[in-house]
Amino acid sequence: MSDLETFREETRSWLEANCPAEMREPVRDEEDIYWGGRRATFKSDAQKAWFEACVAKGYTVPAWPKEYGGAGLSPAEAKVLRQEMTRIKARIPLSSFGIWMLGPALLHFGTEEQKKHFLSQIARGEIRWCQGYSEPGSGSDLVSLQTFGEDKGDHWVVNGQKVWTSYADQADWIFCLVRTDKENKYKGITFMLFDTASEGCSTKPIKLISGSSPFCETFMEDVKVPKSYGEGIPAYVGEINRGWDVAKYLLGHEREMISGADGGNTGTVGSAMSRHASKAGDELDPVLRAELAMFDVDALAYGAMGEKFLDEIKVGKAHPAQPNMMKYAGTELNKRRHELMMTAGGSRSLEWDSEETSGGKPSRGWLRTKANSIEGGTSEVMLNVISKRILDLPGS
Amino acid sequence: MSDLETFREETRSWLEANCPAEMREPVRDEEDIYWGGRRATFKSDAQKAWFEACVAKGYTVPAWPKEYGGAGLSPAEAKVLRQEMTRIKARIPLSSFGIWMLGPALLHFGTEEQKKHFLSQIARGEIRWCQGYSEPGSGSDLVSLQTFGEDKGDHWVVNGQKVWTSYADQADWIFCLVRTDKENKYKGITFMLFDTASEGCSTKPIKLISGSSPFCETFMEDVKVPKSYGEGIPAYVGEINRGWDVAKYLLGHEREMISGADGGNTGTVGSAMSRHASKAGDELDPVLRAELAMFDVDALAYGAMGEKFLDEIKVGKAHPAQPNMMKYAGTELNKRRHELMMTAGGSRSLEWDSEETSGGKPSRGWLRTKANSIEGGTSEVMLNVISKRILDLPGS
Amino acid sequence: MPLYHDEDQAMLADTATSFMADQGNIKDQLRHWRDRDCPDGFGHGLWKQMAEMGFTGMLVGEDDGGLGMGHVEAGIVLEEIGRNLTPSPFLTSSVLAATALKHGSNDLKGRYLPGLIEGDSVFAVAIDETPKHRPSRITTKAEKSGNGFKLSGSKSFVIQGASADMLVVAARTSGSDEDEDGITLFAVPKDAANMSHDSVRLVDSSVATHTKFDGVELDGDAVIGEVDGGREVLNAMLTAGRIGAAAEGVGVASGAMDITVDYLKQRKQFGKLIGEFQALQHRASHLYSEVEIARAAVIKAQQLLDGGSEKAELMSSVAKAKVAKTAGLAVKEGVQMHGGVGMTDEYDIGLYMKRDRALQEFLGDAYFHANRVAEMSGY
Amino acid sequence: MPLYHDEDQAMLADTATSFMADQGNIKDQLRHWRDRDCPDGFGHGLWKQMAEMGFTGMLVGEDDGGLGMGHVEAGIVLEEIGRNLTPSPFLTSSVLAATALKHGSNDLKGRYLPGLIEGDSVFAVAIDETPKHRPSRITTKAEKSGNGFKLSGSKSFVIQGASADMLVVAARTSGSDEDEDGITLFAVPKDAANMSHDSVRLVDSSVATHTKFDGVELDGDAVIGEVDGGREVLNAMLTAGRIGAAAEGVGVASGAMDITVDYLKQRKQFGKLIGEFQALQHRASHLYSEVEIARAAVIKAQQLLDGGSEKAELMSSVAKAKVAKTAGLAVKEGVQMHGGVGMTDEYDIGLYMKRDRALQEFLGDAYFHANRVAEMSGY
Repeated sequence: MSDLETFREETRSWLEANCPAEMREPVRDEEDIYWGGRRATFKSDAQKAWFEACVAKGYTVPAWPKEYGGAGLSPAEAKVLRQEMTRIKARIPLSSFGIWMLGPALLHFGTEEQKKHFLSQIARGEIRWCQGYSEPGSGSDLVSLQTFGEDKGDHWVVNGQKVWTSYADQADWIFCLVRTDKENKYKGITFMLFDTASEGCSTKPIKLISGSSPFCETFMEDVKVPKSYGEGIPAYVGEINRGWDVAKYLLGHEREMISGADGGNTGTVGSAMSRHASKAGDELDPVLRAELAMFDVDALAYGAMGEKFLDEIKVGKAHPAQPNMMKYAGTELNKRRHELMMTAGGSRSLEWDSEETSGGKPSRGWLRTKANSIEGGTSEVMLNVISKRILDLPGS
Repeated sequence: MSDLETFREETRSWLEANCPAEMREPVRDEEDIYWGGRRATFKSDAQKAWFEACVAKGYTVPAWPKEYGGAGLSPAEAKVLRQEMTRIKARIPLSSFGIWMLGPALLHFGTEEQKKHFLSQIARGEIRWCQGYSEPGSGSDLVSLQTFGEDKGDHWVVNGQKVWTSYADQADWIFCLVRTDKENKYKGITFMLFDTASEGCSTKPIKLISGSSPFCETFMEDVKVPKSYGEGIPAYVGEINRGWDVAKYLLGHEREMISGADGGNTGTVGSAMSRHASKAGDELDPVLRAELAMFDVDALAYGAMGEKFLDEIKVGKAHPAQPNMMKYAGTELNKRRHELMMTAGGSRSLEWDSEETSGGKPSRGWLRTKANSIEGGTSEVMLNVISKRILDLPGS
Repeated sequence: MPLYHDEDQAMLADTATSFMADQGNIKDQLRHWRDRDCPDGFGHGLWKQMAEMGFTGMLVGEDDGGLGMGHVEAGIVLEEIGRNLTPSPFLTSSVLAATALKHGSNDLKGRYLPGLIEGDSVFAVAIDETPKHRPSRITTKAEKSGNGFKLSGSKSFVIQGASADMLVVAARTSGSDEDEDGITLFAVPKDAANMSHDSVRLVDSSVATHTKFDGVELDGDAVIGEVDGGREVLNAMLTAGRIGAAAEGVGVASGAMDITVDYLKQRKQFGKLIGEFQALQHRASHLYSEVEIARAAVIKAQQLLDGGSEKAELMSSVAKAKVAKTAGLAVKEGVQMHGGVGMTDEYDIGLYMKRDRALQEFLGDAYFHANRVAEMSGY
Repeated sequence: MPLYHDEDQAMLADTATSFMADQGNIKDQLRHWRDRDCPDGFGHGLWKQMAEMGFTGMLVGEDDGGLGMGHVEAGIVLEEIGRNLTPSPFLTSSVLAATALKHGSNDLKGRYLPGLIEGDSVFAVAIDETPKHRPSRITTKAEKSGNGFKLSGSKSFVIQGASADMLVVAARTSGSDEDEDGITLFAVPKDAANMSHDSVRLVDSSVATHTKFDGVELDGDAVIGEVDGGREVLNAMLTAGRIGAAAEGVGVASGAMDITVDYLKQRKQFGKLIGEFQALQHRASHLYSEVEIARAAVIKAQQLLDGGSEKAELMSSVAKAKVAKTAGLAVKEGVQMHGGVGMTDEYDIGLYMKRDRALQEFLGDAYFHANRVAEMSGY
């Protein structure tokens, strides 16, 4: 038996012993997801047990080195673990922007002490992080951000406002882009880390057209951010004034995640909607049926594209800007999908909070998709990038 | 009886007496159209008789003043004449860019002597004109034209090349935009008139993707153009170096003509294509049928728009830039119409020169429509104009 | 008749524009009632004001105390309702139910029209039985019972059903589900026994009902038009309602476009107003073109209907389909061009998207009507 | 299997790319034969060269003297054919007819395959009977006659029918017009008596025939596969052909896109390269995205077919439909972005538009295949 097969067997038994049955049920609502942090509570004993078993094993961040709270798994081992968890439908033990966003940035740019300090906290779910990138005035034009940190020697005094800070109202710390040099657009931003409980820092949830949301506005009024949290633990990632490099690195990371996720998003709609109509004692209108058929062609073709993209990514064959294309096409397709589902669902799908629609799932879901082509880079920005980096069209 | 009713009765009798039965048949090919000019021949005695009767009556240009060869009809009378000619399906006695393009320019900008001289020639079909606007390097950017007329005191020496000079190979004279001041982009162009038989002037037909075409390239190599053709008859319209004003005036005129024509272009396709399929022993594919239905909705809606636009134009209610919208929407719709007709016609409509397709009418017609959104201002230019003049969006 | 408003109509348009902007605007009506979770989904005060303006009874004949105006005029009010997203019973009461009541007995007219004209009554229409509009199939049954009828079945997507003083209900009195004949329209009063409403709030904050008729006893004089001959009345009502919904949709499309174009002139990105970006300019100009065409289709349909032309039905479907596609484009482009803030409840563009969605669905969507255009064109 | 070319396939792609660019380019093939009004519509010399490259028999099994390659490989050649608009019998002979002959007797194989492999023979397929592709309905009749059959009826859109040494003809041997069963495929030799061709030049300068069978006598051994069981062979041939046509279509789309993007980098208007205009940039980028997706659909369909998956048929329709829409977009955008010169015969973009049109139609257009996707998905 190969090492990997041994590992698979061990993993299976470990999961069998440590993943409670309740943690193999599909996630039903927000409470079923454990985000950690200072204010976190467990929904159930099972959730707690599963989380703690994973922390002990390093399985909240299996591919991170052991010294930072991970399990130090090789890529091949990590894949086996993912496969085995998927097989038994195990829930993710800890959801966290620390794991998805800050972690990769620290692993790439952080100092040794910084990694030990912050990554371990993240792995153990002690600190819940949120992201402070966008501002009301910036948007697609992220680098135009205005939040300013005035240099006061051993600390900055930060003033400004961030938007789209997901779960900021429940987070403990924020990783935040702050302008520290007004003269230098790209080389005047610092990627800071600070406690959202700091004096002068406040948050306000954003209500979306689809209803309540995890998004917040975060306000900083004379927030004092020390430059260091101890020996070898700077309060920023990378260098001062070079935070844009970190941000760009993370944006690429994020776009790939989004497009990769959409790669799996191949759902056709015609056949489900036809059954849906039958159930309601009706049948598909012929012109609507045609529209669904044309959509399904596009969805199935995009499904093949997702597969091809992931295959090519693995071996480095994909154009480096290809994630932009995937993000553009995938999100536009998903918006069309929900438009058609709303149409095929008829008046029932218009209901906003009825029991029959589980509280307006179709309509709220439909509205939510409209953000797909805005967040993580608008469709317009994606098209700009394709023009420039793939088609090599002249800049205007 | 009102004067107008009297006029209608007179017109009816006159048409009855003067318009031969043959001239009430639909136009079948190019030869059925009489363009006049030095090299013109009549296809039949009927064509000749009808043309000569109209010239005598001033009905080749009914709304022009009598002293320029017209009939001096009022707008109301001209409308009655049009109605009565349409009623008996009378052919147009004389087709001419002189009537449609140069005439309006001369009427607006010409000197008295110039009008008498050139307009009468046009009205009598003696001179066939062609238009020299576009150049290979210019296109949408007409004002960048390079054809240059060097001032030699009493004449210019013109060098350059024009494209899209319709029927230039059959025309006698050309009205031509020539740069006469290289320093001044807009105020450095002269609207010249000269004989295409002049030494150094030659033409070459352009073969289009749809087959042979009326379009030509026209080359000017040291063509000598005198500044005057006699007392009070300058060889240019308007002022020297102010030809751009004349061109703009005519472009507006042309765009209105094109959009107005498209206003009548409301043809739906579904029902004809369904009959077409039945005849071939087939029926419409359901998805194609749906596509035709969606098109027909757009076509019928555009038909209403055409009607509304013409009604509003008449009373000055239409936005002055509205012809651009009509041109954009009408030409794009017409391209879609022909795409669908090709699709619905199937392999038969692919035939390029078969008898059954009257020499490839469907496919050649389809290809020809692709120029609709290019000639007379591209769709892109139309959209630019709407942005600027109607939506008042900031210039980039 | 030229395809633009005559002088009287232009004056009415001015009046309606300022009235709706002042009284029916988003802040004071839609957001106001929505944020209070109003069970009617609209304000009775505004309805009363609309009566004072003469709007509520504009389609009612002069003999019956109304203004005897036409669908061009009703459309003028509806376009402003659309532009301001004004929640109101105008479309269902003053257009659909009023059209049905034209075919009613004098007794019925006398019972219901004064309340409408005064803005004291609200009417609803109960047509749909499946989530998709399919009026060719009516299965709700009205069986003879004594001097009257007994109504059984259920209807859905009854806008303002629970707030209505009277519901126009299409029921089958003979024949089978898909039969053209055998339909009868009834005016069912609010307090009819054995009628129950299940109210649901819709995405656009309007309130509709699933309404059950569990042996509702109706007098013979509740019949609108002829027994078994209701298809004609139903069709007349639907054609008027679709043209009305299309007019409202043009208002929604225009309103969404206008605030979006305004936003393009204010928002800066990459050191430029985003309205300077040619890609957005072209999309906005295309949208403008579509909105103009949709508006033309609507006024054409209105004039044909007012002129009693048999082409009105075809054009009603053209207008409804064209407007649905156009308003759909307007709100999608609107949210996208607003970017992140377009997703927030704070900005109005999302409200346009929600209203458009409900309006698209009401009385048949673009696909339904495109199919009807094909059928009426013989293919 | 990963959805990209393996090493051997990548090598083949390099070979095919340079061979077609050198030998099959527009100037030397399409324009050359077109301007000479060539009655075949393609060059036999190139066909012979393609044989020398091993292309003509690539799908023929090794036992039968071919290379025993798959549809991914055939698609590689076809994409280059598409990119260069190369007129050639490859799709009909080496893909469609070769697939049919896989089901033929050894005798048939022996008679026809060597000529194909050597590039000496050309085959055509005769399927369509109406101007639209409708293979579910076959009315051309083959009646038993002695040891063989007598063929009566007519076919159209037979590409290179008059140039072909053999025609694969789908005919009805039993049942009625729409029956699934009762179809038989025949290999009809060039010189069969009572077969007549009416050749027509098509928009893309290819030549097709309306072919009449006026009691064509065929031996029993002209049958490909089983008598009355030809539907399966026909379907196999159609699936292979559609995937092949889709691969060629991706080449057409890519070729049109590439020359258009190049033009955007050269042409100046208003003092700028037109490729600097954001509206054109976004349209070009959208087109790029569609072409990439179409190519993915095609390679997926090829791999499924080569792997013997039952999903290949669904994916063949997805690929054909997606490519038709995409290539259609590519040529339309191509001509428009070229502006006036795009309308002239001097530039190549119009030739792409013409080829795309014929290819879209061949073996079913986007609507036909979208409908099939719906049917196969059970709605």
